[in-house]
Amino acid sequence: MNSLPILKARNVHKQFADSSVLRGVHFELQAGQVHAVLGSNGAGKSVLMRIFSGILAPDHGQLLLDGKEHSFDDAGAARRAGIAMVHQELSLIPTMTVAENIFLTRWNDGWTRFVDEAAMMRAASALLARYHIELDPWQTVGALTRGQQQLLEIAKALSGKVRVLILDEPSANLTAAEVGLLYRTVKRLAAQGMAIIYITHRLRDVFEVCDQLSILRDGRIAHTLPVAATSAQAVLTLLTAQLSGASWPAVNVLADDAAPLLQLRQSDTQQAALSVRAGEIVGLSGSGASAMLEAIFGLQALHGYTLALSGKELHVRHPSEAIAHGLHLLPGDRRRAGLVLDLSVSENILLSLFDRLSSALLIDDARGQQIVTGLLRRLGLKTEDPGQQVRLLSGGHQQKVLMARALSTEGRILLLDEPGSGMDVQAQSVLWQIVRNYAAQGNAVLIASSDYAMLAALCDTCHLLADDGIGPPLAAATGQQALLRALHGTPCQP
Amino acid sequence: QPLSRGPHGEQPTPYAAVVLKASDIAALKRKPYRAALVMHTSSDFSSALIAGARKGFAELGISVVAVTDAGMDPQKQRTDLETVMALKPDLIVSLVIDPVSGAIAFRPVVAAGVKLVFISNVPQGLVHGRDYAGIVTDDYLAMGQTAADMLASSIKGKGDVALIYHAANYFVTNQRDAAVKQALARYPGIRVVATRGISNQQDGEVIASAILTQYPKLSAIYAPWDSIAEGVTAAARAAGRRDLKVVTMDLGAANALDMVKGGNMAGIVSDLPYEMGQTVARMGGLALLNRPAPAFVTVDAVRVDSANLSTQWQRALNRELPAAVAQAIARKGAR
Amino acid sequence: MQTSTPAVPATAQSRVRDWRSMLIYVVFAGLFLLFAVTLHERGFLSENNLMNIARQSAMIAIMAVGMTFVLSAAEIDLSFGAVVALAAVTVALLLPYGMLVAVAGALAVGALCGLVNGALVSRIGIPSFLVTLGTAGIITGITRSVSALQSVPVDHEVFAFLFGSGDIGPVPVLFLWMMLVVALGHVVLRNTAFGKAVLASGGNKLAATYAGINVARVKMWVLLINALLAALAGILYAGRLHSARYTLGENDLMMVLTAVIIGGTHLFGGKGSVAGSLMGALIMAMVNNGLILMGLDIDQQLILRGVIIICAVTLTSGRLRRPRR
Amino acid sequence: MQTSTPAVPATAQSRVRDWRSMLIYVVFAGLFLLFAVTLHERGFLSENNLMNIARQSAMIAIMAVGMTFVLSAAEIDLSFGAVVALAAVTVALLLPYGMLVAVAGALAVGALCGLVNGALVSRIGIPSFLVTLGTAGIITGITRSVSALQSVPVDHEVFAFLFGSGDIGPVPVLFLWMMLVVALGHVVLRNTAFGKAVLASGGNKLAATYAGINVARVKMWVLLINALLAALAGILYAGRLHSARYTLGENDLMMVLTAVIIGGTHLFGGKGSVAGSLMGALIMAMVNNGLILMGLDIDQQLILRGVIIICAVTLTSGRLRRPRR
Ligand SMILES: Nc1ncnc2c1ncn2[C@@H]1O[C@H](COP(=O)(O)OP(=O)(O)OP(=O)(O)O)[C@@H](O)[C@H]1O
Ligand SMILES: Nc1ncnc2c1ncn2[C@@H]1O[C@H](COP(=O)(O)OP(=O)(O)OP(=O)(O)O)[C@@H](O)[C@H]1O
Ligand SMILES: [Mg+2]
Ligand SMILES: [Mg+2]
Repeated sequence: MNSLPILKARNVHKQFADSSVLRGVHFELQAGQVHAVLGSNGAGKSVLMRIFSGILAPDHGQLLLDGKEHSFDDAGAARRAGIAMVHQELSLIPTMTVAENIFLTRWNDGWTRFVDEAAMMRAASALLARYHIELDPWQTVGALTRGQQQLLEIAKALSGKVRVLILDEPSANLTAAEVGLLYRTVKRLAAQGMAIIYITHRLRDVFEVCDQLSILRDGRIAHTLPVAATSAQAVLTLLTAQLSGASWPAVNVLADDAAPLLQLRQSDTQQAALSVRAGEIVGLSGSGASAMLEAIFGLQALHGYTLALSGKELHVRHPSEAIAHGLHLLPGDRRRAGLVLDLSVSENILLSLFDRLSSALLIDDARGQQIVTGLLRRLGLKTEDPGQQVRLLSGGHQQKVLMARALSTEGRILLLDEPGSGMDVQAQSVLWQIVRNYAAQGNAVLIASSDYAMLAALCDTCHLLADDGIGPPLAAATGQQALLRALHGTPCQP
Repeated sequence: QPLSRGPHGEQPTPYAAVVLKASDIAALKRKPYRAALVMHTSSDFSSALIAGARKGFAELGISVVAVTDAGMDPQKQRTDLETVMALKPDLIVSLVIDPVSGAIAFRPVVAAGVKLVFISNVPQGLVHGRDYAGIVTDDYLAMGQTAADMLASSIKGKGDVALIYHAANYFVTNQRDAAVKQALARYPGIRVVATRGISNQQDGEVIASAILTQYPKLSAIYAPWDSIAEGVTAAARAAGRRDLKVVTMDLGAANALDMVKGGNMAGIVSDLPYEMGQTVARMGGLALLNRPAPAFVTVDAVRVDSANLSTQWQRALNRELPAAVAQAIARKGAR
Repeated sequence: MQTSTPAVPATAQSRVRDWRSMLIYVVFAGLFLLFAVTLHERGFLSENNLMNIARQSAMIAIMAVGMTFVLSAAEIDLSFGAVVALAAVTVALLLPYGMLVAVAGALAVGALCGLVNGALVSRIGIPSFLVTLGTAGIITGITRSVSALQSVPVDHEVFAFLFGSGDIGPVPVLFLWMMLVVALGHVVLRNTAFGKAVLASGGNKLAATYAGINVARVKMWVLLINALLAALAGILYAGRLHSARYTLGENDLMMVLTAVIIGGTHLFGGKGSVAGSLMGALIMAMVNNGLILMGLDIDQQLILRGVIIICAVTLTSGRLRRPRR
Repeated sequence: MQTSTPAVPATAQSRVRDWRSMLIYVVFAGLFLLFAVTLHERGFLSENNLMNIARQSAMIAIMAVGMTFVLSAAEIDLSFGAVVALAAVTVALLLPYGMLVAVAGALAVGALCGLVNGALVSRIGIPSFLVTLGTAGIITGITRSVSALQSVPVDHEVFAFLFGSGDIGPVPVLFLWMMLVVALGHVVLRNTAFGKAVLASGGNKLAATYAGINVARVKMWVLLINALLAALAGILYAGRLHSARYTLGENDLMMVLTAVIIGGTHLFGGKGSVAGSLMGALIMAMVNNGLILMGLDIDQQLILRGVIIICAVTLTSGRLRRPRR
């Protein structure tokens, strides 16, 4: 590049225990550039970013800001140098208000300084307004949706004076509208000369907003090239993602007379608003999709609808009942609702299965391990030690752990909330394959996602969810072409 | 003249009557006897007693191998006892918190032939002479009565009084409190308008304040021991009741000072913990020599007022009056 | 459909929040009325008695302020009762050398304890429960041996007046101390960057660290502050009782924790309210006072106090913990 | 391709993990050696004294097992000392009507307490700290009044033998009880679905719910189990002391919490080890025993115990909490 890079990494190494994650990363970031960083799950993207933002210290190698060498001894230092990061796992204080979270970084300096609540609220609303984020500064963060929290994280990152903005998979589980907002914001910031690192697994993001892309592999930056000079296909090859060419088993919806495995009926007029037959994959999109899945799964009241499984109406009061009826839910919020970080990978996978695994009273560990290894292989996650803490897994790997749990109970109905979030291209194609086969075995899948394209590619039917309830079924295109296009994220109309 | 009677009605023997002949002392010094003190808790009282005992044992060439504090917990006291037994002592001195469970706890000790001297009371079922050498105690009945008398005289024999009593199962305090109540009954002019239990010595002020608001015409309060009395006088100060009289047990510097400066503290009844300690040692000596020892030995209950304070203080605790108190007395003398 | 409402709209939100945190005042008022009605001819409402309650809540409140900071930061301090006693004994022993020396000395001792706790927790990273349990033993041991288990008299009118015994007009000095500490604490926790840092560290340690908040330093400071307030409490005890002894504060821990938690501070951090703790202290003091005025014996007092606590918190925090969503 | 980039390889990871949880045994061994060397001519190693330590740790361990479950589920139970006393008094009072009646009665009483705690915590959702603080007062009040503060004698050889006093050969029955309870507890927490549910609920309540675990029921059960074990402890106290009184268990709470937390269980839930708690209990008992054998006076004992605790945990949990970097 011509001009002097704002941020430059030279030969950065990082090792945990005896697995070396980064083995000599060289990286350059220009002002006004939106630089996509791609790479498979566990490649070390987040670790590298945590090093840039002063949270982790590199084992060796240098960071240069404007050509001058820097080493940050904590996040505060990096922040003061103008590096702000939006973490993959959201890092907000649930008990504090939106405004208090936005200014979180301010609370460290000048402890004796007074906080003028009113001014803070004003500044917060101003900031939110500037980036068109509709949030009430007074609101307690605990009550926000995942998407809102994601946007809040970005606002928080932008609260100070920022020269380098690091976004670690910001588009994961945002609604289409929110993604649009994200794109516009990023473009605007770049235009104002801010340097942005944008980590993602959605090629669509890359082609929408990024002008440079780097691929992290084997602990090094394998390729760096301008986005303009490449194509989705090319990038896929660079990622060496072998998208399984195997065509999906034909959608084999069972004879209509068989009652749908899962059905939502208008509670007033017993009309079916949504039904999933054996072998079907149904998509659900729009605000409240996640809430709808949770309601079906017995986590909250199901307003306006009644649930019928294989024709039998029933009222699910608790997930345990739902699971007993053969349902399982892959939650949309990995950290908050999904993982028990203190437990190991295999414990997290088997969490819903333990009481069934108990021969006599004791857990049959051998069988447990079999199941775990089986599921992990199916999902293409070979962590050599299922006994390690799930906390230490990369975001995408953690997502696979949750998918494994959802499959573990071998129920006939899967409720998936943004199942692909955080998974790399390869992993996603594996995932869709799994979902397909699962359905093909005569099971039912209901997917809530804001990624229309993916839905269109994967589902037999889709429903849009609006304030007036569940919309009519839309027949959706299927087949690998659509799926690939979906993965590229190029919009595809049913 | 001691008033208290032993657990089996034994006649009290004054502590001065417990003596060792020079020959006995020599005999004791010849052997390396080991003694252990298994106490109930720690307080100014118990440390004065322990000091006395250490002194006494030293004079007899008996070494003290362990001192334990059960924190008023019989179960802890039992484990303490078990632990101490590992040191193979020849003599154990103990203030038994709970005579009922004590009965079992001390069975193996007796079986092991370890000599026993008890303070204040004795585990159920143990027989004097066979199982244990004797009891040394403060004359709790006398203490109670003396307290009552001081209370009465401080208010000229007439008026409303309140009693705060130790609302816990603890022999010594229970005996003392009961004695106070009985003795007061013999004063026609005195009405006990309130009796309030206390289970935690920090609550002295809270309870006293409440009593004072409820009985504004109250003229005196009895507090079961010094730390509580400090709370009571604080409450009196807060309520602006300079005229209220307070009487308590056990010498404590703060109360003594208040008394000298003519505050609310009208009088203090004390036992002689240091003497108790030394007596315990002599009893132990007799026991180790297989001499008959008196079953029930008492130390005097002394009536302490500002006049005799310094002498009695020295006598009870075997240490100088705290400087602050001494100065206060001097100032008073000057005036 | 409405399950989906992204998040309760602003106003509602805040309203809910306020309404919740208001409950503690309601409970206080309710209990006050209860006692006022049942005990008025037993002198509950007498000016004297209200003064008693004020005075007794003052001590609890002062200690509760420190504990509010500690719990808000998701730490705990079991050693502060021990610090109370040590500071009291120190001030009493040093008074002969002058009031300032004595007070300064006691505060210094408190600060030292706080620093030791803080260092062990934040530098070596031992759970504060174990650290403060250990230091509690050490400090108590020291107090017992410097005071030889004796009560140390306080013979200094000015000191006694300023620290606990005096009244200015009808107002006990103690009450002023409480007002000062509570006001300060309230402002610091609510309206300073430090306060926010405390709540952030307690609410989500990782997030706080990512935001560049020096969590270790925060923990250090809350333990220091708590120890200093414990020392102040010890000084006030000495001034009030005109004496100091090693047993002071030994039973205050539970009382204070209860006051703080009833006041709406979370035992596991992230949420704390000094005003709430004040309410908690007032409630505890009022209940103790009321139960004694009723003339109940200890057993009945214990039972009734338990019942009252449970009823009170059923109201204040009852549904709060209902499995979210 | 490396979709499968091995998350930190097995070996390393687990080695680290094991090494950590091993430390508690190292500490135990270290202390034991220390005492063995310094105190051997004071009878520390005498078979009798080792029996003492075994017997004394037994009571702590039994109570610690229950508390391990409670803390693992991110709850706390301040009432269990009170339950100990109530159960002890109950069994002693009922013995005249036969041993079975008495034991059953005491356990029933314990179960009742546990159910009340559980219901208030899981149904109404009051923080267990406040619930159990309240019930502790209520239960103690009841115990005091049913026993009229008197200690109730236990005069029943068989009962006394079976519950706490007897020895089978050289082995104290108490020790067998401990072994039974600890073994059971260990297996249940580690190798049953319930155990996993407890840890999950304590680690991340919401995630546990999503995984189909009935968190409310879990909390109910841990409090019930703890109360039952407290009742058992009370029964054993009664058998061991041949009497029961209202003060039993009053000083055990801190001791037990310490044992459990030293053992590596997290105060805030998610992590728990019964074996660790057993080690903790042994360490506490051994230290008490050793300090007395040293012939130290009480102040020195307090100080030294504090120092030992801090040193011990510096080793075991020292670096665990160091800001990950
Ligand atoms: N603190 C840690 N201790 C041990 N291993 C770690 C730690 N943090 C990360 N790792 C390991 O480093 C590797 C890279 O993790 P990282 O989170 O950077 O992957 P990533 O590229 O962000 O993947 P994803 O796309 O899934 O987020 C993973 O194998 C992870 O297990
Ligand atoms: N055997 C005894 N003879 C005379 N007085 C005693 C005896 N044992 C204790 N006392 C005194 O009786 C009072 C109550 O004793 P107790 O040990 O119950 O007090 P406590 O509540 O434990 O407080 P402390 O911490 O001072 O022991 C104390 O003043 C104590 O000094
Ligand atoms: Mg990542
Ligand atoms: Mg005591």
